[in-house]
Amino acid sequence: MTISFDLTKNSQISVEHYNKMAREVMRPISRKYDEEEHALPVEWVDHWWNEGRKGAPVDIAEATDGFVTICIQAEEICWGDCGLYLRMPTPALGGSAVGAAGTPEQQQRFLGPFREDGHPIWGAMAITESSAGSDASAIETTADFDAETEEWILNGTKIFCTAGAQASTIDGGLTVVWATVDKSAGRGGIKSFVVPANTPGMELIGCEKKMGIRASDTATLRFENCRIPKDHLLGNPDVQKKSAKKTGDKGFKGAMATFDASRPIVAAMAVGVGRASLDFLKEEFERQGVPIRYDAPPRELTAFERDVIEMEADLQAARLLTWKAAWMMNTGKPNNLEASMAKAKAGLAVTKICQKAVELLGPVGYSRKILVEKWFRDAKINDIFEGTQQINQLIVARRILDYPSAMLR
Amino acid sequence: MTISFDLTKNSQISVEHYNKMAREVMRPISRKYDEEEHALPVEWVDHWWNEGRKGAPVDIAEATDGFVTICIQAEEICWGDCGLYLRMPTPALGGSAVGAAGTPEQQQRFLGPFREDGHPIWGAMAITESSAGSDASAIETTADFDAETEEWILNGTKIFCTAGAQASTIDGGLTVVWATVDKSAGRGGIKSFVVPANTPGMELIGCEKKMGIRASDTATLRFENCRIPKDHLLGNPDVQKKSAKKTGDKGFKGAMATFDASRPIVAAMAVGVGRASLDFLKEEFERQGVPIRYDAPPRELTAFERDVIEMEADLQAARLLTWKAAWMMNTGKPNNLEASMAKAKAGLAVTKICQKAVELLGPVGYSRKILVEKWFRDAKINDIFEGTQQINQLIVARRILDYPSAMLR
Amino acid sequence: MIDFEPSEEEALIVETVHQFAENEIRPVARDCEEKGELSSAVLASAHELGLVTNGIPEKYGGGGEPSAVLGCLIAEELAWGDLSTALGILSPSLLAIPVARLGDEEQKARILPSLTGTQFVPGALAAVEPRFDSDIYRPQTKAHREGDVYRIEGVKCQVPWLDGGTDVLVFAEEEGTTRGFLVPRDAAGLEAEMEKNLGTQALPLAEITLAGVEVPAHARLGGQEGPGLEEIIDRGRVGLAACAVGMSRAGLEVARDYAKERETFGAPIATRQAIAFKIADMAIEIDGARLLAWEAAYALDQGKPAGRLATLAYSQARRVALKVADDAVQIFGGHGFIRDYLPEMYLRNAGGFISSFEALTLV
Amino acid sequence: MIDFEPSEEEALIVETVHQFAENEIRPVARDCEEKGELSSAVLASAHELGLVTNGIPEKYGGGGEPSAVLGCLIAEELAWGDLSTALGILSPSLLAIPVARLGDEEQKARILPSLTGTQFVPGALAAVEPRFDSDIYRPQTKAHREGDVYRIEGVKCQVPWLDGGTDVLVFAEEEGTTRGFLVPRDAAGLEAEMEKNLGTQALPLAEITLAGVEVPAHARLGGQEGPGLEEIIDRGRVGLAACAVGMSRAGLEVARDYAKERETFGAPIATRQAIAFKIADMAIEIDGARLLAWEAAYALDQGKPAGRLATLAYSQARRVALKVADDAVQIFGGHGFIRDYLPEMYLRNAGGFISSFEALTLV
Repeated sequence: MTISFDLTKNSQISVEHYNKMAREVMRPISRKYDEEEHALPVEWVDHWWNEGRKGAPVDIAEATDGFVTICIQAEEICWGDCGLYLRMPTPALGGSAVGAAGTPEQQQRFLGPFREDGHPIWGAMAITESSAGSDASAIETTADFDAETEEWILNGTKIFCTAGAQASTIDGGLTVVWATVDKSAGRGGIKSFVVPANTPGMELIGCEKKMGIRASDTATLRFENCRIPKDHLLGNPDVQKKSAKKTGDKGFKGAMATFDASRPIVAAMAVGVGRASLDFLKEEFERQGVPIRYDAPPRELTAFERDVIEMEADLQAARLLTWKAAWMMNTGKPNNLEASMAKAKAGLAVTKICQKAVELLGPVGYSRKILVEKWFRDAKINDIFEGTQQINQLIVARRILDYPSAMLR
Repeated sequence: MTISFDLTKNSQISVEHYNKMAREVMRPISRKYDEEEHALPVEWVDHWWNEGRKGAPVDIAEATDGFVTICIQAEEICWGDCGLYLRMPTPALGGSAVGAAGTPEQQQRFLGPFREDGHPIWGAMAITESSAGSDASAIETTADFDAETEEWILNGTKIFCTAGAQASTIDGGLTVVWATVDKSAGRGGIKSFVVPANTPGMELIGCEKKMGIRASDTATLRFENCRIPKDHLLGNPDVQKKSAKKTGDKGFKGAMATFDASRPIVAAMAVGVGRASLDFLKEEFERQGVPIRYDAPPRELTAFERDVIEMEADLQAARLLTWKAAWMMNTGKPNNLEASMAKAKAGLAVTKICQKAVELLGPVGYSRKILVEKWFRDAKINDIFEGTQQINQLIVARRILDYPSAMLR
Repeated sequence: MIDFEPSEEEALIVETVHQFAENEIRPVARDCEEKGELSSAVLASAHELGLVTNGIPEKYGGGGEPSAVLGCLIAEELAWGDLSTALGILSPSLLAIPVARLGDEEQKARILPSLTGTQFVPGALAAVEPRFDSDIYRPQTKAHREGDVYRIEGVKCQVPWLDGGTDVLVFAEEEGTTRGFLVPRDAAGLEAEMEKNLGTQALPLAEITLAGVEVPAHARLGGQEGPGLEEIIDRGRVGLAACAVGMSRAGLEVARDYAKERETFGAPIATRQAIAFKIADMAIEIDGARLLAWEAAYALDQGKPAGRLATLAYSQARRVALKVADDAVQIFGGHGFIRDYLPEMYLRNAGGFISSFEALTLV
Repeated sequence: MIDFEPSEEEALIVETVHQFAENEIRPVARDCEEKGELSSAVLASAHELGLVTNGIPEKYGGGGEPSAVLGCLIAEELAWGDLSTALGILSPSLLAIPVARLGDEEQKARILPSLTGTQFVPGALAAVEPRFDSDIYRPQTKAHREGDVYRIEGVKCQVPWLDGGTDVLVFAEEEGTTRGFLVPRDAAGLEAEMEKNLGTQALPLAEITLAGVEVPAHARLGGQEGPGLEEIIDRGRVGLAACAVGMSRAGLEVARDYAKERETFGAPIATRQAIAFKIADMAIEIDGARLLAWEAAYALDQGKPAGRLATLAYSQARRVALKVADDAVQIFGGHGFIRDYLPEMYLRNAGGFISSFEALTLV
């Protein structure tokens, strides 16, 4: 092993593959599904289901960059359209949760259908509650075990479920719901459950009207005596109410660990949006005869040029932090710190880059004629979801200071 | 009354008077007393004592801008040299404390000498302790009352006493010491005491070696069974240990209120330092044929120009906030919020302005051949003393949120 | 003498406008934004308050000598209610102030009384151009004298385009100098296309194309000897700074209230320093920007050169508008991204302040 | 394949240099700064570690092919110990790298072996000029060919001026192109005046005036066909970025330790979000800047165009250096202003990063 910034051949193939898809399939419909909020982007859904999910034409005998390649894929697709990315028929975060907490049998059972033929299906994760926000341990949705029927009974309301509309209503889809089996056990009582689409008792209340990523369905789901089989609890099937306290918050911590895997991807999404803005900006300047001089004399350096150089540096720093957090997963190193660093940096840097792009383009940037204003709106979610800027700073600070969470809130 | 940004004739006279003094008396010795750390700047001390303290040749029959004029004076003198300003033979913060908490008799007794002939004398305030920092309520210096001799006995060590070396060792000077008469009473036990120069038991331990304002003596003073007469306790002379709890923290709050008067002045000092940098920068650019275009076409605006425009805007915002906080004192309005706003803004803005000036001047800015690097060093103290940036943000936040200090720390 | 207190008369007006903003504007603000149109009832109601006549001499039915300081106070309160609505309500000033200050007698007599009738009549100013380097001082729109007429060629954007028949004041370059031309909306060769933008979606803005539009020679603002338009541009910058301050104040207030209400880990998020310090910064920066706007307005009122101060105020206010709106969204967390709450609208509107709003209202 | 892990050999070197920085450099850092001179014992000791030979081919007694990535790793650790000392220790590279990469045979044979002897021998590069618009790419110092000699006129500043007899590599413009010239320190017409600066006071820097200095034609780096110096400038920018990262890391660490120790209101200040978040930001920005420096260094090692990446790394690192140092001072509060603690030194040194350090070390 030695320091290297060369992508493998396979990663380069992925870049080209997904960038082409972004340019040819996504960009042409980007504005349309921003305007038609919540409408199902059928062109894109079908394309992904029929073609996209096959993956890039990589040579499986050759080396890959592992999780870094997944970040590259997310960056390229979100360079195309971040909202559409979130509307792809995939297991999404629900899949991450099943992958992280489910048994091999559960993984096969729940995720298998996403690899099969048939109509497109979606996965989602339901964590947030209106009174809990980033404080996942304050979850109030309950899961009670009915020993007679051997079923879990879910009650509660979840908000901000990305892809929740499709996942809850299209047969074959699934939603992973976080609920407590014992409130008195605190974090230890929190478990995750797989709820198949159209399970009675799960109701799609509606989707949020959002500033950006309007192609994405951000759903509110209500669970009212929603019954699911015992073996839909992810992980050890014998967990019941009584044992919650004994198991401690291992389950919760395990669930939180899925964020260590998802945050680099979310960071890569942010980088994709930021790069979209920056690429457009530089191309527009070039078209207008204002190329960026990386070595302009100090007294001649324009404010535009310096802004672009700083934007590029910030974007690249965010990208490299993201790749580093992903690369650590390849090597099996714990990346909790690095994942939060990447997410915090990317969320903030990309929000600022997209805001700056609007500023530098003047009235053109403000107009809906081009997509820069859309990226301004889309970018901001990256500084909010999967842990706000503040939450990620907290995690980083705790790690650097070696403080438990009780010491720093 | 109506909104007006016109200085009175008298303020204009003050501006010219103190600016001339700054240019002709202070600037020529500015570098010298930066290099000769702690040396007494005799030229300046004598000038102030013999000429400066007479004040500007204003027409006392005409209107003034009240406290705003005092801010203007501080700005002009600190435009000259902020370190020398702090070394002036005046009652300084000790005077503010006597003015705010002392009885009329005490004010006459302690401050009178500063208006008389004789050799130059200094006043100082001693609050900070090494373990207390910005947390004034954690003061550990004690004041015990000896009923037999009717004396207060001070014990403790104070750091960061501006002008403390002169104030404690030149006969006629005074140091106002904050000490607790009853630790169990918390803030309620904290009182302020006037200790004349050379009082036995008060020892000058030394002066700090500092990044900037090196002409200023930042002293450490030790009090070891330092006895002062009963009537050197500022305010009600009957306060004794037993009554501390009863009086609550009124005395402490009163003492803290002196900051409402001093913070605008400290903010004005900051503005003076910042303006020194900005003036130099603009004059240098002008000399080099690079004038600032306030309406340059966006694609031609240089990074220099935009920086200077933003620096000017920040400086002027800081100045106006400062004047507003001072003006409120003229009209008797409580200005606790505004004083902290001005201090927070000025401390931060001016630090950044002076840093930016070094940056924009390149190697010239880094060199000790000119004073810009000195202002970089001097400026930073403004973001620290009289309440750090963080303390002032806390005060502002508590006011805006209407939270008591216990809610927000 | 330095004084930061509005006169009693001004304070009374501020109070009235604030009540109006609170009771009539704010309640419909979100709805207008979603529908993409202003409330005509609110416009009419605002007209009754007589907010525009500030800029129009009594002779023409106005309120006498204009005061840019008062203009700032009014704009701040209106924008506190809603930015789009404020810009709509104040649009008559886009015509009234230039004509009253720089117009010749014929222009004043023709235009000013039409703005002070019983009905709300909007104004329109075409200053910005749809280019990334749009430069209000140096338009690419050209006016060329041909005998008794001017022929105008160019494209303008972000032109307020409320229902009404008043002329549009178009900034165009005539032999190296920027001039204003009063162009009828139905002039041959003038085409308007309604814009869709990042924010201020309730405010009707148009991109107008002037393809060989002909206007008579006396359509030039101020006639043959009309002065330049620098002062008008300064008034636009100060006006926008005041609006930015007003919107930012609203952002601070909603963020403050939310932060005090919203609890995590058993305490309101306002008790966390990261949130509380953001709120403190917002308050400090808003007040600083407000004072800069006032100072520039005061210079205008005193007839002193205000260009530098207007630039400082505008430069500061646009940065503050973005920072405050962004912080408000961040304080709202996930809800900051949702259109049921106000911060996301403030953030989108802030995109206008940083990019292009320079001549959308005048004080 | 993307990989962020130094090789085992590199890791070993990093560990060795870190121990050296911790045990020998850091303990004398403050003292050197106050005295205004480097420790010659530390320089000699560093020389024994063989840190410079990285840039010198084996043929001339060096360590073989230079690696800019390894140069970054070493520079970071040294600057973590102390910036002035790091720049002193690495000064031979200012001569070694340009001569090894661009020099002709005669120049290599004359200069390189002198740097790899048993004694520490410093190098000197004169790239920056004492003007506010100093532009390393476009020096105002001019070299003019007159028969067999070049006549050089100009003023340079921030030239490392440690005791030693090596030539100074002077950047000067020759017919529109920036070239390097090897100028003996005792050349007639060359005068050096020691500088006093805001920071890095232990590092001897000189302002040198070249008044009609004559050097033989073969003193031009690379002889008649010598290439341009862009790559050298890139190596300077990356080297400084690595130093900025090292110093910033030190700043983070002292601030972190202080924040955990210092209590107010009954709790360590590190438990306050305002402080904790500053520390988090420092960590994030430092790691980001480090990776940018590595990436640019990697491009140099691969022989790819590195100009843009070097600019990005340098642009980011200088901002980070200032922000981290300023935050460290702020976290220390009053003690941050006192010369008994390290942050004030870091802040003054940061003034060099933001203003002028561009060619004080090469990787």
